[in-house]
Amino acid sequence: MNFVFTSIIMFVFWILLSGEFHFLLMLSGIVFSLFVAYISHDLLIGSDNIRLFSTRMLRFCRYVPWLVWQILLANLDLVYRTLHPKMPIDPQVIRFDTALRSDIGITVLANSITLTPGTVTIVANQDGEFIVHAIARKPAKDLLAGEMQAKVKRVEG
Amino acid sequence: MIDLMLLLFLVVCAIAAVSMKDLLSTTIILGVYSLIMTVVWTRLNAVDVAFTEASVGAGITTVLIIAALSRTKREEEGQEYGMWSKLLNPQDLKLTDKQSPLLWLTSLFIVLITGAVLIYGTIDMPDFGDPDAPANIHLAKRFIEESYEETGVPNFVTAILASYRGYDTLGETTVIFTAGISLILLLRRKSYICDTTIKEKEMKEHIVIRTISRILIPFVQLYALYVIAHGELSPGGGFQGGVIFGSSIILYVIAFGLEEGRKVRIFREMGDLLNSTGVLIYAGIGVLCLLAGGAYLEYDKLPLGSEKMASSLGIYGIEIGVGITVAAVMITIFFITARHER
Amino acid sequence: MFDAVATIIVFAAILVLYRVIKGPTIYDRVLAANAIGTKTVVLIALIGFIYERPHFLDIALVYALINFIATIAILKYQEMGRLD
Amino acid sequence: MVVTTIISYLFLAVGCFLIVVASIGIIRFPDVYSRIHPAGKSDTLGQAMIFIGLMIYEGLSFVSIKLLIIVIFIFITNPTATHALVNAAHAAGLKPWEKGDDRN
Repeated sequence: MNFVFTSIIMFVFWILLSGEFHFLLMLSGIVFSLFVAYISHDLLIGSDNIRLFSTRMLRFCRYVPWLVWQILLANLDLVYRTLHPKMPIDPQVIRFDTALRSDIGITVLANSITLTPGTVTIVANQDGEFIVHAIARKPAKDLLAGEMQAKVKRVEG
Repeated sequence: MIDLMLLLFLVVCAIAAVSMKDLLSTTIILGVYSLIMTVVWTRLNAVDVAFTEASVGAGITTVLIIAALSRTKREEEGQEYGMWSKLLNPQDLKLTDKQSPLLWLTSLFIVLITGAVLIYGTIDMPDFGDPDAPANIHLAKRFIEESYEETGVPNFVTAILASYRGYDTLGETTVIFTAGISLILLLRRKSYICDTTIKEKEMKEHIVIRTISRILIPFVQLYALYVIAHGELSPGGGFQGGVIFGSSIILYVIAFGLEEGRKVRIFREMGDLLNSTGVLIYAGIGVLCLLAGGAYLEYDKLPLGSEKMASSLGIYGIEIGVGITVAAVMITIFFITARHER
Repeated sequence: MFDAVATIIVFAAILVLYRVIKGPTIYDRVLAANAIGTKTVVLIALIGFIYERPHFLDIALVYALINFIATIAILKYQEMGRLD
Repeated sequence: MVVTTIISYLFLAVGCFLIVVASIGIIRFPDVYSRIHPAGKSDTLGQAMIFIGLMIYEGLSFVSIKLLIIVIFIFITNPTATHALVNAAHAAGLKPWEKGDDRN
């Protein structure tokens, strides 16, 4: 089942990359997708089942717009801090625990933290323990307030 | 303007790379050098070369040099050599017996003379991009105008490499194969003990890197195969595709550890076989051409539809052969150099 | 326009080169090298558009993937002293 | 036609600006941990902005799909590389710079 799913994703990726519809290239596309799915089908989906994987993907898509907005805010903040002649930064390291346990959940949260205002993930481990470097006090407080964790938790399900 | 800035960049990089003492820093700077070199190639419109530089120079060379570093020492040892490091750190300027001023001056003299001779040699060369240069009058014209008619391959770099210069490419593939075999003979050892306690700690800490690598690897692999298959239409081909495929396996090993990589991903037993399979496919297609009544590697004599079709399919076949060899040899080299016996 | 953007990005890359050479730690160098990598991806795509040869995008895509692998390799070596 | 070109130039300009700011940040900030912020965020977004600008310029075609693929890859790999970098620095025991320390 994983195998079929992976080969379909791979074939779609092939068509997007290729944009050519010769007989020969389509045939090689099918063969190569099957080959990649054969050697790597346990990688893409991992230990999850497909149902969980696809629902998570859908919920993730709903999470993206909020993330993009946060990324824009992050950059405005950073531009201000970089170009301000006095460079108003006050770095600090914070740690906190989350209820996340799955690989995907932790990865999404870690990368979201890295992309959003004033914070970068230093350590994220399997027990949901995070260490984060914040560039000033306010971003640290915002992160500890926990809005993002709740949203990611909803993605994880 | 851009060209001048890029040139400046390259010169600074080169000087910095020579004057660093920490070899890891030098590796990083060489990676940067290679990045900029790719931009220069694209500026010159040499897409295939740029592609090779991108996949080989910046990516896999860095990884392989680091694998080699992990077997040797990281710091440069012994006396200060080279004047750049002295100019940068004047307090190190201590001349020993070995570096008496006379010796120093002599070597400077020799280098200057050689440089002058080389520059003198270039005076007779045609100007850069001169349309009347001998290389541009006969050969290039024919390749550009007639290669599609003669080989059925739109990308004429691929046409030249695989068809007009088919023997050279066969030679290159064999050289890569030979390098892999030599390394196997020189460095492979049987014993390997894995320290599992480190592995478990790593497993917990590096969860993000692992998850992302896991998701990325299938896409990298499919992309590599796409590059091989589209070598005839767009830049790329067997060589670049093979390197990218090799890098995907290398990424797996770096993220998950060698033991894991060997258990899941075939390559201990299959590796040796695959190393030679590629060359076999390449040479075998040549032999098939002989059997079909043509010369060695004369693809259009293959009994596969029209001449153009046959030629195109033959070239596709050897691209796959090159790809298999390159991928397998890269993986073999990485596995052998990165592995530590304890 | 594309030319101007490309020139500015090369300029930015030269700024970052200072950090690659100066350091002080190896992490600064990796960080700066990575930043130059991202600029290179942009440059290649832009040059592709200047010459109107979209095939250049394949190279940009290779970089987006390969740069990541090299970075991970350097960091793992720095941390563990080995790659296996 | 003209409108899309203007919009795409706008994106290019913003992306360009962000990349330059990121470079300045990488030079100006006091230690690895704070330099990570411009390198991880502004660079990623600046790059994405330029690619989006090119996408708008190109219109809907396989070229812009490829650009989109590049953007997605960048958004996956760049933060991960950033995270790997700070993680390694942290494991090596590098102390973050704090307010009041010397700047250099």
